[in-house]
Amino acid sequence: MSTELLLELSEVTAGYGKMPVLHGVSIKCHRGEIVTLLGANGVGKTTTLRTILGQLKPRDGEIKFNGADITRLPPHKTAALGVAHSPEGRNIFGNLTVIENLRAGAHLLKTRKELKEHLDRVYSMFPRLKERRTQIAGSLSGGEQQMLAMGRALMSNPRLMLLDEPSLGLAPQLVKLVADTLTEVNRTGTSVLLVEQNARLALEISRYGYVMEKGAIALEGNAKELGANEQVKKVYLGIA
Amino acid sequence: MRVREGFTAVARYPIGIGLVVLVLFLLDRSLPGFWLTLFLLFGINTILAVSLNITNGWANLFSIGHGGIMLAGGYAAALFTLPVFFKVDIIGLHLPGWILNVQIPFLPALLLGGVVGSIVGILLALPALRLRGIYFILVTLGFNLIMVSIAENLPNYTNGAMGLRQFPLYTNVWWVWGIAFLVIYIALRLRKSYIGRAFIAIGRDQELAEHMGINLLKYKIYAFGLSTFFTAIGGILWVHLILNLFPNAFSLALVFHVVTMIVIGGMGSVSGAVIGAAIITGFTEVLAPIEEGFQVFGVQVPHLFGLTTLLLAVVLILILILRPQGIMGEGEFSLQGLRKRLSRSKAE
Amino acid sequence: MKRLGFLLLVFVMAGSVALFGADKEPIRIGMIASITGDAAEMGIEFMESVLVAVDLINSRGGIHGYPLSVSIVDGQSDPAAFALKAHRLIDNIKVIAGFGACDISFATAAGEVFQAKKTVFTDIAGTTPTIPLVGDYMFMTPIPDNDQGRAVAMYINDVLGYKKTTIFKDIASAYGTKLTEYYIHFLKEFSDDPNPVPLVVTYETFDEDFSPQLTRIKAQAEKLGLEAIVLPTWPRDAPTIAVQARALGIDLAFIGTDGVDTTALIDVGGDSVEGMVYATHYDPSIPGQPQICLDYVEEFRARYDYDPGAFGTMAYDSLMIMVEAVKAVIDEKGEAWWDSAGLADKRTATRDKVATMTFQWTSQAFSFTPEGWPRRALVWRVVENGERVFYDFQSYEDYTPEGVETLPFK
Amino acid sequence: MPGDNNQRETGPILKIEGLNKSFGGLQAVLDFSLSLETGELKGLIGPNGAGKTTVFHLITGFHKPNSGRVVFKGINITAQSPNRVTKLGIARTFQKIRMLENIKVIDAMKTAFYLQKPYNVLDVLFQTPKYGREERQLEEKALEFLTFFGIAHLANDLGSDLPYGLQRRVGIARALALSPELLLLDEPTSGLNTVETDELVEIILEIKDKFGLSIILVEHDMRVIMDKGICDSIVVMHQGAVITEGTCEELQEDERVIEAYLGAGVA
Amino acid sequence: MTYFIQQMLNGVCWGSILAMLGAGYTMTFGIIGLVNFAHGEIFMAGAFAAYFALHVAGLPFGVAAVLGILGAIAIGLLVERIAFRPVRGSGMITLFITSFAASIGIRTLFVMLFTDRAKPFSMPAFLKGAYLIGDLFIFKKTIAVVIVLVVVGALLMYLVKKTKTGIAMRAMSYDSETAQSMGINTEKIIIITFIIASALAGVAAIMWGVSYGRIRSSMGMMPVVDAFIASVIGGLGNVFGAIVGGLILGIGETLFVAYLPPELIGLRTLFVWIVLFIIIIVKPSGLFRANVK
Repeated sequence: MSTELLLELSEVTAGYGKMPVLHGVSIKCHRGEIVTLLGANGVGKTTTLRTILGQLKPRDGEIKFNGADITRLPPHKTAALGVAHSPEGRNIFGNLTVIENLRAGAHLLKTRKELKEHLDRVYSMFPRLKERRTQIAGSLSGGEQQMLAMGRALMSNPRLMLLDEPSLGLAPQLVKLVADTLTEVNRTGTSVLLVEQNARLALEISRYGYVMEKGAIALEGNAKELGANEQVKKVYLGIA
Repeated sequence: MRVREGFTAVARYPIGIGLVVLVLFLLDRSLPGFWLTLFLLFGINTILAVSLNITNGWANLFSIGHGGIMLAGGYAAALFTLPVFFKVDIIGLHLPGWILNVQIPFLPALLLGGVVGSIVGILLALPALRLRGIYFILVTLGFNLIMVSIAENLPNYTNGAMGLRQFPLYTNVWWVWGIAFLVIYIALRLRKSYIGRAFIAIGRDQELAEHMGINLLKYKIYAFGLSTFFTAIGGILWVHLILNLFPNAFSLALVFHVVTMIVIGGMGSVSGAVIGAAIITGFTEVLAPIEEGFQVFGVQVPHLFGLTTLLLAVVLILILILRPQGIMGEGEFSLQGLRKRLSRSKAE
Repeated sequence: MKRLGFLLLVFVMAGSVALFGADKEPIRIGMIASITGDAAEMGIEFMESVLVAVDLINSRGGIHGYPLSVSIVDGQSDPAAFALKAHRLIDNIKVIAGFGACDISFATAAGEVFQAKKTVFTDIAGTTPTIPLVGDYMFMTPIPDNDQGRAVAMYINDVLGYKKTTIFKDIASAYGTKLTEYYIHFLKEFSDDPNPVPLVVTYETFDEDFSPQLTRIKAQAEKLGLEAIVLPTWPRDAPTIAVQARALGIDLAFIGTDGVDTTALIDVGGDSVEGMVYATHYDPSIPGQPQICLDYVEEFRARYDYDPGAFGTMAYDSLMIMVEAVKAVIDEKGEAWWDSAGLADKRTATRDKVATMTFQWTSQAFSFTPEGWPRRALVWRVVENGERVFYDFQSYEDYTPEGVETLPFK
Repeated sequence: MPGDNNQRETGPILKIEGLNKSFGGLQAVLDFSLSLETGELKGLIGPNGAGKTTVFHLITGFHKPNSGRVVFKGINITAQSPNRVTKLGIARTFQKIRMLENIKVIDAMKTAFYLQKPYNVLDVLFQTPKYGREERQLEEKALEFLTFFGIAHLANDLGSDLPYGLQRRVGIARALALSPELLLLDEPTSGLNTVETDELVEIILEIKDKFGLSIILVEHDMRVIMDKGICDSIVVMHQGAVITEGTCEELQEDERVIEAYLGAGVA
Repeated sequence: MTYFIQQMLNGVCWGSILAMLGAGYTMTFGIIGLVNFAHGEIFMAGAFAAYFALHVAGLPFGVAAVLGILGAIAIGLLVERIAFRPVRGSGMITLFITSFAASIGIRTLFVMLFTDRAKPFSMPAFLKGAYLIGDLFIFKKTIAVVIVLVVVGALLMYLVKKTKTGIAMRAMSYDSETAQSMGINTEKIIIITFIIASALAGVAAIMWGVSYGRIRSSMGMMPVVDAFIASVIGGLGNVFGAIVGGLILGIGETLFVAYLPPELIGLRTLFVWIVLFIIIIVKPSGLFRANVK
């Protein structure tokens, strides 16, 4: 596995209006890795992702992607560098059909050939989407919407995929599908920064993990080690 | 400018009332016709702006249909204040005798018109209150156009496009500013009571207001009823100042002017509405000589009609860009506040 | 602000340098017209016309050597603005007399103020006969709707010989509504036919598409035996109606009233209005005109490159009424009186002259009835080869025959 | 007391039975039942998207349930409008803080005293002594609340200008101003740092005793729920349904709870 | 029957203009939630540009039409730059007021510069005349207007449904933030939307000129309200809906005039609003599903 640094957050501080959320978050993600960001609700995981994307301007700190400083880049430019996002709650375009959603995700692709290629790739990962390609996305089931959100993010053939709570509200067999797909995606060369509540799932498929608490990184380490760490449990359940 | 303090004083000290009355008396006696008329229009605009502020500024029910209310109130009162001979002999309206053959004094006509305005306003509001945002605006806009259209198409009752004239000149400083001060007073008083606070809460955060136990529908109707009552009265005062009433008099342009007043003054502020009314009323008149052409050093600058309107549009856009909260924001003018600010600046 | 400054600069440079040699106090007259807003179309022609006429008078030495100064103010198509500006003319600019407006709503808004201040006011283009009811200081220059309705009905029935006509009624305009009513009333009186206007179609000011109404006319034309379409409209509407009617293959004759007499008739109407006969107030070729009027028309053409229509000449007439009345006052009382007299006296004296004298400098000689209506002839013009040319003439006596009630209903 | 004249039942202050709510295809709340004794502080926890806030919405009538019953003090308040529910004595705070824009803290508090309506319109318009007295009293009472929450010195600041932690306090003070018997707190400590959280927890416990409140507390911060052990009992929700109820100690050992939070994994 | 078809044709002609205007409305609303009251002035500016090209510069009709569309685009972009961009994001009411102010400002400026007189807009020779089928007049200009509507409408639908830009627009109208994270440059999309909406207004202006033969400085004032209603009827944000809404209003208004007693024709304005009120009360989202949330 390569150890080339792909994404690096150093001491990032950010918040919404009066509300500070992140207090100096540092995260590293290497090329070809799946890195997990764990933590209970409301500790700032989603905010971290939004800050990386540029939807939220950090107050302090630096974000580097692939060697370039992206700290204050607007989201569409960050995306153009190869960062894709599958947001929490999926945020699929409910007024568009499945295929149009996927095409919106492929906005950055230049040629039709590329489009076709990636479309085929996504369809092969999620055959369900192919079946429903002309259906209005708003009418899909929760699981299908999650597939669509992931497929949409994958359409731009990103170097890094930010994945926010993919298993939220999904039935166990779908959770498994999501996990398998993630491994598959990672195998084909896309790095993943995974935000997940389902800590067990996340730590099973990732190499490295961070645990957040109240807007800061409380713990980090190899996934295997974290999985065995009782601290994680404390962060989640407030028990020792 | 003496709005709030003046009023708290008025409520408490007869001296305050006496002073205001004296000032009005002197103005009434000394102002030449043009300035008096301007002063009266300022007063009427104040009534309109302050009452529009109740819905548009406080309760966030952004209506641009208040022209239709003025029209309804105006016609309702007009049919009773017109001299009988005009109604019967000159234009020959087809009205029931109890309207046709009476001419009533101004006060009952004002009350009548106000009530009619209120009723029409609430009738408009009932279905419209379910709508939000642009749909509400659209329905009120349509209401304004429809009222004009109805007035034009019922010549037997409204004399259609030929309009009504021969009104007695009832409008004067006492009526206009009496009612203007009353509206300001009521608005300021309500703002400092649970009623006004409920209006504002609804305007800011409807959901939260509901969770404070406020009955949304009831208070929206209160806001609309109160606002339209005084708007209609403003319309009646207008009619009895200009001395004619034509369906297209209360068009969107007029409503736009009033909206401009509260936007410039600061949506939600009573003193802002008064300041806005003063600015907009004065604006075109102060700048009128510029657009009418003038001489500078012997060179005749020719007329440039439309300049004031153009400038008004530009100023409005600039204000929305540079100071979107308007001159007063949502605060009220107060002597204490002014004193505080002055002493603070002195201290610095 | 930069752009505004630039605009002003351009206008300053283009502006004429008006320097009066005379040391006499200028005679101030005020005009209120809607130069912006919904009714700007007519207001602008008023203004153009008055600017020409004022220059003409001043180049001829003013009124007995007193320069004439006409203050033009913009009523913004808003009755309240009219009232306010009327106050300004009277109180601040201190005019001797005023004229202006274009519809009854504006005319009476301004007129009430002038009446209250006992200053004479002449309405330029509001034709509703009740306008002079405002009071004894209020007069109107155009032929009122009752007279015009009668004259047009008479002319169509007697001279043009159309038995069945249809009419376009603009319900949003007092002019369109009232004229239509009078026309129908009088036509019934003159015609043998009990129903000479079997179809009245209505529209509203600002409508642009008249094809539904025209299609309706076309469908019924034959059945009803229609011969002509009468168009008592604002200037913008008649030519559009004509164009759309011709396009629909309607070959009925068009008959217009004084509202259609502007350059837009030809500009917009083109071939479609060819042969259209319409009533108006003026034509350069009517006999017995004063030289000053002919000069005015020539100057107007030279300056603006089109003929003054009904609106231009009515503004000119209104101004000339005032000029002549003031001149008559000075003639009668002498310059010394004029220089020393108070404003109120001058205003009253001017009003008295306006009410009683016969005007000679106006486009045709006329005087006012006690009600304040003009006794003036109606001119008929026709569109021929894309020009508005003289067609016929109906004198006041012609269209006010004995035994016909003048104002048949209210 | 306004409200339905349903026959009073004795027993718990709030009783929820078989509440169901779905949005589109999503079952947000599934057969939710709960019983709250007077003076009880009950925690409502669960991972993200478990439906906790929706339960609050259903209690206050902001959403109408598809089925089920909410009974408060023996009165059936199912699907009543929020203003009526509030009148009966249920107040809530919001997860996403809601400050009335551009309104001073003191005025926001006075707005929250809406329900008291101690004078009528005529008192307002004629500035009767009663109005002055009552309005002064409202102000005093508002200040009293603010003092209690330690923010009296900020009374004349705009609510939206306050630091986040203090806004939370205003939110709770505002809810208390409605003089409720039942207080629904929706993540009161979210966005607060450790010190602020501790302070707020103290305050919550204090007001509970002082005003004799019954409280349902939705909370994400497990430390608040578990470490402090402030809840009399805790209801755990997962995917819209109640999975268990018990005390901290019981729950900490409950594998279902751990699974709900930490996930089952895929192995 | 001939009468009915003839009136339908009249209605289609008027409706097409409303449809073009309404489609532009709906697009700007969909993208930035703006009800652009100045749309009527953009439309008017297009008509003036074409008029000057045609009558003052004497250019051929085709060139004039293109210049008209470009003129509309120019004013549209100007309005976007001075009146909307600085206040973007400050709420619907602010946007509404600035657009109203922009509308009044531009209209007044045009009245100052060119007066409010009606100006001729002559149609080119190839659009003059009509085909006669029995008593039925089928105007070449009506055919042209319908062809333009169908072609432009189809192009628009293609653009919105099939192209990358169109999908980006619709994605943005649904969720601007998420769209941005797909690499969609929302600033660019807003500009493109304004260009397209203004171009549609330009097309409507040419249609108008050809159909009614006159233009004025204040011509944008009234149709803009009707067009707005058309877009609401069709579901604000839905281009196809706006076109259908425009046709419904156009044909409805015409038939109202065609069949009602003459004395009631004046209530034509009412018809529009009655339709609107019914739609808003019965189906507030409009006849077609809106593209916006």
